[in-house]
Amino acid sequence: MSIQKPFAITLDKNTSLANHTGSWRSKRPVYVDRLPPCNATCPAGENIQNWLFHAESGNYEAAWRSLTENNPLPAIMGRVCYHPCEGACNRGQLDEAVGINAVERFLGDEALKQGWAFAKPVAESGKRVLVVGSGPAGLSAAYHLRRMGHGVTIVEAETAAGGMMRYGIPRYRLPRRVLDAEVQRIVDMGVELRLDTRVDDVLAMQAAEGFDAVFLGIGAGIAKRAYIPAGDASHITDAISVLHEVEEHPPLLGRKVVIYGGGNTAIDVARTAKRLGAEASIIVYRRTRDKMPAHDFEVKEALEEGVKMKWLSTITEADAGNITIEKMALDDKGFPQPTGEFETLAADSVVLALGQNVEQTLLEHIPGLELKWDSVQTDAVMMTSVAGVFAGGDMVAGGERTVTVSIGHGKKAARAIDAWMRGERYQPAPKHEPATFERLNTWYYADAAKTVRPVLDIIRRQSTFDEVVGGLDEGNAMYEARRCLSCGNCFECDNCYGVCPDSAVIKLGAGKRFAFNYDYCKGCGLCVEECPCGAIAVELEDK
Amino acid sequence: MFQVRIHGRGGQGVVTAAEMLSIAAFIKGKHSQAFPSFGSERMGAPVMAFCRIDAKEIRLREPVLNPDALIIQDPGLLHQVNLFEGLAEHGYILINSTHTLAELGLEDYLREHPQRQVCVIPASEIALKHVGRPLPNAALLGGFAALTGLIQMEALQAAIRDKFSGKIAEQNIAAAQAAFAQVQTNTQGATPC
Amino acid sequence: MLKQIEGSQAVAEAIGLCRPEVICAYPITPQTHIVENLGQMVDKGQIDPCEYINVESEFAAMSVAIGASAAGARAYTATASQGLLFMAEAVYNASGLGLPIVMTIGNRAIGAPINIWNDHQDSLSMRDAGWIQLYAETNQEAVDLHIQAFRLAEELSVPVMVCVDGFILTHAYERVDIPEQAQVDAYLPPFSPRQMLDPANPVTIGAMVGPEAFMEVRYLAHYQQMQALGLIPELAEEFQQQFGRDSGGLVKPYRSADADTIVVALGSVNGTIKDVVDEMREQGVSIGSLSICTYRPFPRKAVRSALQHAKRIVVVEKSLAVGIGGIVATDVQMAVAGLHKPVHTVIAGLGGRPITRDSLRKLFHKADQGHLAHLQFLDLKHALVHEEIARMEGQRHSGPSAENILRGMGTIASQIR
Amino acid sequence: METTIKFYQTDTFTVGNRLLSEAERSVQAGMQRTNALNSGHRACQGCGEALGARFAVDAAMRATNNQLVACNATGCLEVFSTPYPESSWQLPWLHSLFGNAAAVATGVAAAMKVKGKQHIRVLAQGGDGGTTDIGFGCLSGMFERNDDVLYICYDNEAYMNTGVQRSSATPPAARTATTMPVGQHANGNVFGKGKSVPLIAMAHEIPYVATASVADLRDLEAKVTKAMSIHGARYIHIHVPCPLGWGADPAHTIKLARLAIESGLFPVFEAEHGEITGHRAIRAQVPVEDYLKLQKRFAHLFRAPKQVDVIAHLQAMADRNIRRFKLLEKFTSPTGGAAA
Repeated sequence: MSIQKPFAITLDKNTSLANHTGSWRSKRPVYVDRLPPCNATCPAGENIQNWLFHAESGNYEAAWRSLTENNPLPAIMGRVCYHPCEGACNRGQLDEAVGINAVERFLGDEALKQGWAFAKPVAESGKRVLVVGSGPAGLSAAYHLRRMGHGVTIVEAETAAGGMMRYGIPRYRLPRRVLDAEVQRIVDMGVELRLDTRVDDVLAMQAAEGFDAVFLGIGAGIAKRAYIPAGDASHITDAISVLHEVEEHPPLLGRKVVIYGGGNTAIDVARTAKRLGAEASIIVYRRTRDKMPAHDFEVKEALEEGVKMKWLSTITEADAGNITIEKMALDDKGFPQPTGEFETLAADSVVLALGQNVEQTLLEHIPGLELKWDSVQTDAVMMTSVAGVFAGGDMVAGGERTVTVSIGHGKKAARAIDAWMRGERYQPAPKHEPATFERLNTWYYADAAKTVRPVLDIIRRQSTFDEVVGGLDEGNAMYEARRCLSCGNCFECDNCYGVCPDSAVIKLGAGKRFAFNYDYCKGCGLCVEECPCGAIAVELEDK
Repeated sequence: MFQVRIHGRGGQGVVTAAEMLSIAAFIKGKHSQAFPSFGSERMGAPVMAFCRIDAKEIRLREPVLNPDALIIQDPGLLHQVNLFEGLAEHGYILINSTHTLAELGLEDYLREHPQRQVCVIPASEIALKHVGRPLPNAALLGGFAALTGLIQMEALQAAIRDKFSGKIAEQNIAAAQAAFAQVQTNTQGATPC
Repeated sequence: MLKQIEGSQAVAEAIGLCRPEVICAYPITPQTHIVENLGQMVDKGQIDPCEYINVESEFAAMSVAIGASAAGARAYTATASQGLLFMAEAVYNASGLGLPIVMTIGNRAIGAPINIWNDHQDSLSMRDAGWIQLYAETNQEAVDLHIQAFRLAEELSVPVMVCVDGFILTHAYERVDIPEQAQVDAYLPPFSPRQMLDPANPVTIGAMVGPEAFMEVRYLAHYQQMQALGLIPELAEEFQQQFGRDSGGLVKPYRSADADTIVVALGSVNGTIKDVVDEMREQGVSIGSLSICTYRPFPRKAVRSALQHAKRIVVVEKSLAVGIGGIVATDVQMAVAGLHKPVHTVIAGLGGRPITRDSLRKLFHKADQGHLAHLQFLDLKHALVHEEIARMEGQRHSGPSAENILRGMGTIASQIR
Repeated sequence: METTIKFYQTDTFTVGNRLLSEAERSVQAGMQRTNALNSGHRACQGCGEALGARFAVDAAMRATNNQLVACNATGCLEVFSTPYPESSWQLPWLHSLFGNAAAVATGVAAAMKVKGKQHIRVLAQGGDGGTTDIGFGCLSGMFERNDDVLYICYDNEAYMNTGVQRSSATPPAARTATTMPVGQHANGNVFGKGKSVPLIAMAHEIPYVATASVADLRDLEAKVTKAMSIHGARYIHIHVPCPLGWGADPAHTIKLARLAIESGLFPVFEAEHGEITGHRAIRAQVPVEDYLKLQKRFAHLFRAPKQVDVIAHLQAMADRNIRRFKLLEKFTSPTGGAAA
């Protein structure tokens, strides 16, 4: 049947496409990528959101590969990272932060379980870099340099690699098989690791072996001491020594141990002492619990295990079998002031956990190396005042001394070294504007509480060095990953595509996101308002 | 052209009577036209129906103003409506009643009218007897056939069967036949029936 | 087949022979018998396939027909009077969309005062609605016009109204020759719509058209309807060849070729007029008549040609354009424009007032003698209206005229005339 | 503990969700969706009706494998989609009049039946004026005959096409061009919401009645899909905010629809054969003020002195809906959607 369409009364389908309603627009939506708070705060510069994205769909290998673009030690980080990302997570304002750290550990463990290896570099650059120290900074630098095709040699004074991860973090937080496996995976990329090799004159070694650049990552392994009047019989030691000794033979601390300090190391020692059989493991700290530098969850775990706390106290004297402490009171400004009130406490040993300094020998052999106090001063891309010498980790001035920060230093330094060796200066990519909570339309996210990680029973926690916090199973990990809001970056929820009254959003296909059809977009802003993750911005039309 | 006007009340089959009359004429090859007095059809209200019969096509659409025959189905109308208006001189008058003309008060009025043209029959009673209900139309048409000779009984029977079916048709035919016989008997006696 | 049947039944049988696919039924006197009969025919399977839909109003009846027709079904409905006015919006819409719906109008007056009897005010109120309007003179013609109407509507994609006088025709038992199905099938092919709602070929029907094209759309509607002036005589001619009857066409002159006075009318009253014409011709009066069968499109040339030799024209119409007079007469006047002939408007038969031979005879004699007024109302009860006018002038705002008139007449339940 | 593996970060609240299986995805998320109402139409920026219409018709298109015809009442949707010489429709579409869409659809359905093409289904659609007011007679007739038509009312709560005049779907206190907040209309519309066509439809005991909103696409699609699986008369009443008529930011169209649901002012429920069979539970109840404040049509209530009584009246309406339709009770809707 042939249709004879009456003039004007009957129209052909789709003819309205000739009417370009885009001309109505006074402002236009544009797709943007914003920096999610997790990524922004990750000292290792992980693209957390991206690896969560892969984990959401159960593609754990892709997630792990995304994760290890920035951090080669996920199984370690999934255990020891203090996860500032979770503190910044926008979901925290909705219900609870996404358990990023738990998912990271799951991925790290999954990689070990599945035996996923790092890819070897596609091509060798012919350049060689000397890395001093096999702590997190050194390993990270070595890993990233190797990925770029450079030859890497790590020198380590100790008999095993890992630095503070091995000699500062107790096994119940980081099982050594995990550490060993993740170190080995880096070595397997073709990184040379020389153990039991102490280097004092690094420039000489560089010259002798013809390294193109040097990265220093020797950490801060010298314990800070404080003057405490003490009798000869008193047993005063430091946290670094205790934690180092534990790796080789159990140190003798006695039945009653007092730890002096309020940081994470103090907690580590107190909990270690408990596991070594101490009846009493008491932390003495000058200020209150909320002022403690130690993370609250660690304090909580320590308390659960029977560690005691003496807040607002300083040790004024140590003798055989006991110590004297003075009660403190906080002044108006929150500083502790002595009260003149004293107390005696039984103590077989006192462990000072007052912080660490950088060993100076190596530094003294580098002429012109600029220091700040005991630490090395670097520029924004981790180069010291000496050209071609880069540094990272705990030895570098400024910033927190954590494993995660060190890994970040190693990565940044590796990029800077790579550029430097090509005669360039590393320019980090400009960061996107932040994806703040206000930019989200959280209505779209399903209600979902955070997963609670399994915890070892208390008896075993008090008597063994078994790992305290368990991992997530696959279901939990996927669930947790799916709690991610994908702040600031399109996760292809199709909302913009769906809510456009003018069908002016083009769906480009899975993984390819969307595009605006500005021929028809009237600029109503519905897509912007209804984008759950704040990945659409509004720009004024230039008219 | 022969024109008939039927008076009655709604529900008495006045219109049907006119229609059956027209069908009976049609069956005999005549042109005929039957139509009602176009009222809103309410039970009990006075109604009229008309029928024209002719040998040629009937084009006329006016109501029957000058009937050649009147059929009065309900004598109760005699004193309410001017039933005889326009009746042709020597026109036929067929009244359904158990009473005589005198009893109906028409004796003086119809004194000048040819007596053979006037007939009163108890059509409702005949209908009650044969049909079981006092619907006098078929019986009156039987009487009309006998009185005027304008339609034949067999055509009337066919017309009744056209409008009714089965047992009801046969009962109405019986009533028509009874009335036909009664009128024929009476008119042969040359007395007002 | 010759039958002695009621007009409504005959029309219903004719519709049935046309194989309508969707019938919309809503009761209104005097068309009700038509849709009642059709309902029974559908129930008995005599029209099959067919959807018979009892709608909730005339507006819905035409709307359902619009939907059905746009979807490619042959659609039919019937109405009258208030019903036609209630569907008026849809009546215009059906023609605007070019949907070949056929509708029977059982012509009836329009209130207030409410009146169920015959005149032409209803269909004439829709004369500009874009429908073709055909007026039946007899029930035979009503039957034949419906068969032609479907063919006409579908060939032009224009809806057609067949106007049949309420009661006078719809309720009259008379002789009608009902054609055989095969004859009708040969004359009326299956509906092949000009356009259709079809998922295989989706189109948008019923667009909004602005000042830039509306004039053109309306012009084309006019042009399309004017095509009927050529097609209607052809279809009537073809009908005559196949059915042996002269039915339909544009106009039907009767003894008018040499007549000084020609009476023009629509519909069944032409029968009575012809009887009077015959009577007066026998008396030597030079009179004839012209029945307008196709009123829309108005066959101006045919009317002019039929009237050009007359000395005077008397339009007897069952309608009143309050404030000016005749409706049909106005069109007739246009047809004879420039011929300088008096066109007399006679308003007659409003609300079922019988148009009698007596009255027509007097009227036509008066016309023949040249004494007819330009506008007059046949059988108007002058004394009554004069009395009412006088009373109205005496005291204004005195209530509805209709009630006062009835009071003045004394309430008479059933009058012969 | 939640069921873990089945949890999706946005569940089904967003239009799409890459984590759902193909079968569970919304029509609107698909690259193959019909866009039955295509680009280039002349609806206002942020038009809820344009959005709701594409949602609904696309879903019906999928449910019928594109064997669908639409009949449209006069109104915004008709005017903005088909101004000569441009049509936005991709399906056979017929506009007749303002008040007859339901009857026209009946006619189309009858034609399909008589032509043996019953697989071609019929959709009628109109605004609240064309449905609750002028088209109400035809709608009721279609219901009563149980014709095989799905009628969809896009309710934007006034006559927007003609310039925002009150309809019988206009809520109390709303300012419209015929209920300006002056004189006897000092508080805007005096009456309002006294005529629930969904409940009236239910009184016809037709096979399926539902309300839906552009704020809950899944629910809307599920209802249209379900409606198309049923034969006979069906009615879906979709709440579609109008930025122009409501005096709202065009970007707030869905937000307003959502607040209407979450406040209880627009109850989302479904019914079969006159019995309520499901409702969409409120997720996070909000006071009606949250909804009213975003709209200039209610601005007069918030000018000093604040019309506390009127706002309380509107809150009471919402509360009544919440009680009547059990909106705070979780309910697993038979059609799924976001109710669970």
